[in-house]
Amino acid sequence: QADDMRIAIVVKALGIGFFEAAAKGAEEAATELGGVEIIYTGPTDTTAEGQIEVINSLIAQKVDAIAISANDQDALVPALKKAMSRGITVISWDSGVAPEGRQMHLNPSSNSLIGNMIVKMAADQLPEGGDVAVLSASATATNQNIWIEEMNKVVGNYTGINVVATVYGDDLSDKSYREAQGLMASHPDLKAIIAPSTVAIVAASQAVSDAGRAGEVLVTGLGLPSEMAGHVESGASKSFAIWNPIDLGYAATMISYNLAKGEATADAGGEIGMGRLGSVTLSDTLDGAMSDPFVYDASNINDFKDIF
Amino acid sequence: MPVELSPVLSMQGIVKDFPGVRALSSVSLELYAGEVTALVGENGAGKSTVVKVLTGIYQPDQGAITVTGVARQLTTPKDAARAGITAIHQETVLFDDLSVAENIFIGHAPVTRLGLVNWQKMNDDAAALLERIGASVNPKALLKDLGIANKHLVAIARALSIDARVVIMDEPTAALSQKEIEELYLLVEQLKSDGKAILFISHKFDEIFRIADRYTVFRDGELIGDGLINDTNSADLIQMMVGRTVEGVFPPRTNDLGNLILQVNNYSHPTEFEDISFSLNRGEILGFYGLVGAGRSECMHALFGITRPSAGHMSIDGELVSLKSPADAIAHGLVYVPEDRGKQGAITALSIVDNIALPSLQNTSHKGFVRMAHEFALARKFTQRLELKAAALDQPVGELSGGNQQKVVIAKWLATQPAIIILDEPTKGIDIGSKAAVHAFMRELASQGLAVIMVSSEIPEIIGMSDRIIVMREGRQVAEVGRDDVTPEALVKAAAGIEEASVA
Amino acid sequence: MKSLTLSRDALLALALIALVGLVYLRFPAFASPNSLLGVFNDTSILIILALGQMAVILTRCIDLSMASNLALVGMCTAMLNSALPSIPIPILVFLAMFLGALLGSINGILVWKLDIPPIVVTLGTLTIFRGLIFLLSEGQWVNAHEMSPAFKALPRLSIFGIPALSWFAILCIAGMYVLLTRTHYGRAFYAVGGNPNAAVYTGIDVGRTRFNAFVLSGALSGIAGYLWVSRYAVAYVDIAAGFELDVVAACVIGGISIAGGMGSIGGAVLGALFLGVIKNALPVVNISPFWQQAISGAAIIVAVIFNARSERRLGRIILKKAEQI
Amino acid sequence: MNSQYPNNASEMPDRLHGPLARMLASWEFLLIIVAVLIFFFNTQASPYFLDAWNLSDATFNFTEKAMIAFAMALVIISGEIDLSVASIVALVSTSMGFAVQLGFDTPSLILIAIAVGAACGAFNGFLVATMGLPSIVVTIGTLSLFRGIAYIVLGDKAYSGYPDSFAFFGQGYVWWVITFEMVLFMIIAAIFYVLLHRTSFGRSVKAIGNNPTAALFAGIRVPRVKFMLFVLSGIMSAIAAICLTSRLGSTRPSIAVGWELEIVTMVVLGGINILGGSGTILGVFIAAIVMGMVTFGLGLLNVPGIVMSIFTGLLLITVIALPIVIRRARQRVAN
Ligand SMILES: Nc1ncnc2c1ncn2[C@@H]1O[C@H](COP(=O)(O)OP(=O)(O)OP(=O)(O)O)[C@@H](O)[C@H]1O
Ligand SMILES: Nc1ncnc2c1ncn2[C@@H]1O[C@H](COP(=O)(O)OP(=O)(O)OP(=O)(O)O)[C@@H](O)[C@H]1O
Ligand SMILES: [Mg+2]
Ligand SMILES: [Mg+2]
Repeated sequence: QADDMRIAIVVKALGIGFFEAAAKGAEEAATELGGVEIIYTGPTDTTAEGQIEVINSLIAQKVDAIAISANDQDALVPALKKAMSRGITVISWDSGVAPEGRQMHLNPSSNSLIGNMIVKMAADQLPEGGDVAVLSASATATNQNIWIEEMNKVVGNYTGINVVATVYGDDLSDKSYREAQGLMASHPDLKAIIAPSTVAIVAASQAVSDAGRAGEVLVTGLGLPSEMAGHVESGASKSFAIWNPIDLGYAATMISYNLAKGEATADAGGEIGMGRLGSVTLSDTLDGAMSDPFVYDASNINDFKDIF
Repeated sequence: MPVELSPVLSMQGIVKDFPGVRALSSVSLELYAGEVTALVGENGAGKSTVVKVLTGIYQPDQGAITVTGVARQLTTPKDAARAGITAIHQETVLFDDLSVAENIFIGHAPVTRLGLVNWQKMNDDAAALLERIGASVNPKALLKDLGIANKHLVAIARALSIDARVVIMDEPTAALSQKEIEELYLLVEQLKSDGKAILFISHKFDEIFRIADRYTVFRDGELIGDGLINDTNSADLIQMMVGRTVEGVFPPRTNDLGNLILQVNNYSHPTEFEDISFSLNRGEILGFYGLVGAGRSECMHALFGITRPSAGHMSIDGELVSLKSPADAIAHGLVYVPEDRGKQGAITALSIVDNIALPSLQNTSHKGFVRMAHEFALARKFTQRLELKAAALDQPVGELSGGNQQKVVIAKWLATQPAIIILDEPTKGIDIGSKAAVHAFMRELASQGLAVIMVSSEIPEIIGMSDRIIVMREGRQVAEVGRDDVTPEALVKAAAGIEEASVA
Repeated sequence: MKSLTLSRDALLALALIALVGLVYLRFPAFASPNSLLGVFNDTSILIILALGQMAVILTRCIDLSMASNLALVGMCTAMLNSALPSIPIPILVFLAMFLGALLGSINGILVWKLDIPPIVVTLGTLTIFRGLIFLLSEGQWVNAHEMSPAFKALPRLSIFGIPALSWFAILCIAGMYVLLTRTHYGRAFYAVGGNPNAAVYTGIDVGRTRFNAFVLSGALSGIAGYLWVSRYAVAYVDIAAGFELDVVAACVIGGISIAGGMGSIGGAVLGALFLGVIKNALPVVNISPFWQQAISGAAIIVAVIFNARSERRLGRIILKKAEQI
Repeated sequence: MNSQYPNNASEMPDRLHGPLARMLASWEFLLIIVAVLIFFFNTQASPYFLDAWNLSDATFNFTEKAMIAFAMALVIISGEIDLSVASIVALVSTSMGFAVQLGFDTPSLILIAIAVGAACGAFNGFLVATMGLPSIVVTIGTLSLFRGIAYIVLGDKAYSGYPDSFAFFGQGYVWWVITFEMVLFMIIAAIFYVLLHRTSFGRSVKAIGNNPTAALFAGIRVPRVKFMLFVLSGIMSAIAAICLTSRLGSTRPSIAVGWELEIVTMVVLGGINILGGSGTILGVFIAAIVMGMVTFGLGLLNVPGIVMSIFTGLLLITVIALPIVIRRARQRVAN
């Protein structure tokens, strides 16, 4: 084998723009490090069983490290434990695995910052307050639920903002679209839809435009500039946030490399280097945050829409 | 009287092979305008195969077909229709969920100028056609709402809706009552006078001699002989068909009746039959006569536990029994040989041995596990008795001819060693040679103490075989007569409801 | 029997009205004409697919590959549009239909020429088509801003106050009605499904008729493919995944006999609308989305039981007495 | 006499062909050839394939599905189909998770699982066998219903915290690389082999699949047999659910989604006639291994699952089509 280290980047499902961008970052890290082969893989639908099959074949290939964005925080634990027992470095990133199934978890940002950001973006556009609703991905997505929880903690700080419903689009565009329609129908005074999922935010924007209510019902949340550019232009969405997925893939690769090489260990309070991004400090539950979420709006979206 | 002309249709040197069987080996057949040619032969002789070759359903492996002197390739049923050949097939080939008119015209329905189906004209044409054959059927009615006789008339109307030179009828009277058969004969006369060439397939010699002008005999896929009906007699025909002479008489009863085994009292069903009561002794053959549709089969189904009676009770060997399923009936030694061989009798994809062992699994298996050797022994024993013709015991039943399938079905029931056996139309579609064997066998079973109920629509058979006869009409028991004081006329009258009182 | 079909469709229509009425009690705005038009519009794609599935089921076959066909055609048209935005949309719609028909003809050929059971064929092509989308797109999405405005505008175009998406469905319904009731092609579907054996004897080519049905369902899936991606303005591998079962369910609820040969256009449309109303009503009446699946399941079972009851044949009536009842 | 029929019934042999000829003409023989080819291809394609531990891990790809496939095979042979199996897995897993929250121990969890699986199967069986409804439609309905109930119970939550002893079913090893699941799979295969091919129950199933009316007339209690088959299918789904839940250590309502079509594919690939009436357990056994090897081999090459599905789809169609094409070609040559 030409490369002396193989790092597997396992994603929730192949073909999602966000993860494709992360894969670019991983390749960037591999080039920088030299002698690293990236195996970018994942199931084609967002299921835990699919990821387990992928993990099993990675174990069989005796890769050096697995960095995974999990579809289910519990179900992957036995498979990942097995990987660790065969000497493979395992970390999770983006969407986490329960602590016993990984050495550390890399949050793209801190959950409380994200939770705050998604409601703040809505509140900034609604000085007088009003009804807002949450359109999430699948009801089982770990990270979505944590952000919504964090958001609900701080929503009281924004006067007049009133969360009237939380619905699930299952990361399917047709279902998300229909749920968004349902929200507008059942809450005539709805002022904003907060969609902390890249699929849901696109579908919600489309539903709002189709209903002829662009600008009236604001869509915000977490989305990719490439997918949202059109909707910012149409006015359905004024602003949305996301961390840089390229950086995230880059950081996950760097951390995996350092752990697998033995150049760092995952201990509470310890630091692990992330190349050009500095280093991450681990909490008691062995997770750390990469950086703040970044807000995109009409002023900067054109700079990013062709990148990811 | 027919004039010697060149044939309308002629087949020469036709060969048709099926896996393992040569169904037709170089047969020839000629049909003449205005004449009825009877095609006769034992079961599996290849009669239906000829029909299918002529209607484009099967392609012959060799041979030529000429229609009015022109050589024709009949590769699809459409080709056959275009060549002027139409057929009433042995099986009903109609659509239950479509209307009568559509059943008659499907495939060649009249269209409007836009090429869309013209329902109005189709219904009108259908009405005209039905009137011509004397059927009072609403062309808009759904086929499934018709009785069997009317369905048959629809099949005939369909055959006539194609303006054909050649009309083929494959056992058209097998499922018809005497009255409808008479009407069919009239229609055949009419077609003859219209100058059609008719091929008529039948196992019934009386009707062959009544309506046919010519005959052709097949045996084992080969042409044995043909000629004018006036130059032959039934003994010669049978000789040609079977290759030997056949006893035309029914085997006489030699045994004495045993004790009472089955007693049925006031069996009734909400819609199908009412108040059926009779008794049956060991060693007795009890005939059930009636026109088709009289409800005999339904009554037998109830005795066998397939449907539940709404009133009445039955006892076997003096013990009151309530049969909830055929499995119960078999456990009590009562079995039923159904009349619909294809649907109810044989499992055509399974082998002969599997079919025969099926109702006897209790006996051939051990604690739920099957024992193949026992099954083969059982199958061999009973197929030999019935002189089954097959390549091997593991041959699928579907590959056998109709008559041989019937033998497998009978064998399968005898293998359960029953005390009472109900045979529903046991010789329907069976050739004359096998028929005699079945009759002899029935008699032998009776003399061994088996109680037999035989449902039959054939008067000679019912009179020749039964010790006692029950006549049914419209779901009711209308007469019971002993063997010695029965006449064919009395049976027909009772069955048709003429002078009911004088017969009873 | 004509009256029986009618009454079954009528009963289904009544059930549908009752369902809407129920939602109305909790949320009156749902029953407003605009909202109902919205439901019809939202169900249009399901209706189009159900019509295609109906043709296939009539011939005693089943097409499980419709949703994959839709997704593959959807992805192709979306990619084509983003690569060559100058292709006029009507031509693109025609191409979508043609491509769908082509995919359908693969099913049809396998069923016709090789006699492979339809459920096996379409189970195979279900996965193959889906995989092809991945190979074709390399897993990438086609996003809203990559599609031309005209591409996205067509289904939303309002004609007489009704979106073009709904018009597509209405056109398909009308076309199928003429095809099934007034042409030899359509009547052959009924004949082949009702009694394939008899169809052979009447000179109908059973295999070719089934082939036709698959091509038809493919063409309708193709149209639905374009409509789907343009309506939701996104195309990716998993669109409409699992939708094939919804389509079969719509037909079943609409009383299309799975044994072939029986069913009406009205049934298929009402069956699709029934599912559409449930889907649209649940979020509106604030029933937890987690109940949706169980409710549609129960609806299917009730519909099956109901249809079986009305289809059940009375036995032959022999007794005169019984005939009079 | 031109036909090959013996003139005399007593000369008729038991069987037309000997055991060897029957084996060579059998579906299983074809499947074995396919299996060997795939095995060989895999050894060439990846250096990691021939490794005891890897092969052992690979069995998880198919053992649970195959357990259900055996029961599905019987259901399909009887002329019915059960599309609700994966949803039964989800509902069983959910009820086990529910029971864990109430503090039940491992043996009771197993009992609860089997009971729930059997109840689901009995519900299907009642609708199909007793009420006489078409199974394909009924089980599309229960497919939604059973998983829907799991969603109602669980919503967006998950159950975990299964007892340690519970982990053995999906993660335990009996000896060296031999997993508990693998052993269970073998035992179940053997039981189903005997059930279908050596018992009168199996014979009844075949008869029903070929012609339910004739089977009824032959004294087979058709509704009862069908009912039992659906219950059996429910129980096998429950057993698979136990293994899967134990392997995942947690329950979500989306567990095993889409398995029904994979299982039907496995069964059909195994030579079970989808129209009912014929097929063997050995065929399903080999087909399960073939599908497991295909997915594992492609997985080692990091081929995405969806591209693998192209292979399974093609495999399904070609393996079914091949004998038909060969038979046609042979006929053409013969003529
Ligand atoms: N599809 C088929 N496959 C194999 N063998 C067949 C097939 N159809 C007919 N045969 C065989 O061809 C021979 C002739 O059958 P055919 O049905 O023509 O007989 P038949 O004269 O009509 O008999 P019957 O009086 O019983 O109707 C029989 O041996 C039969 O087993
Ligand atoms: N209305 C009908 N539609 C379809 N098939 C029918 C109809 N009536 C009778 N048959 C069929 O015709 C055949 C012979 O008639 P059938 O057995 O009905 O008479 P029956 O009243 O049951 O009793 P039997 O004629 O034996 O007295 C059977 O195969 C039967 O299924
Ligand atoms: Mg015949
Ligand atoms: Mg009868």
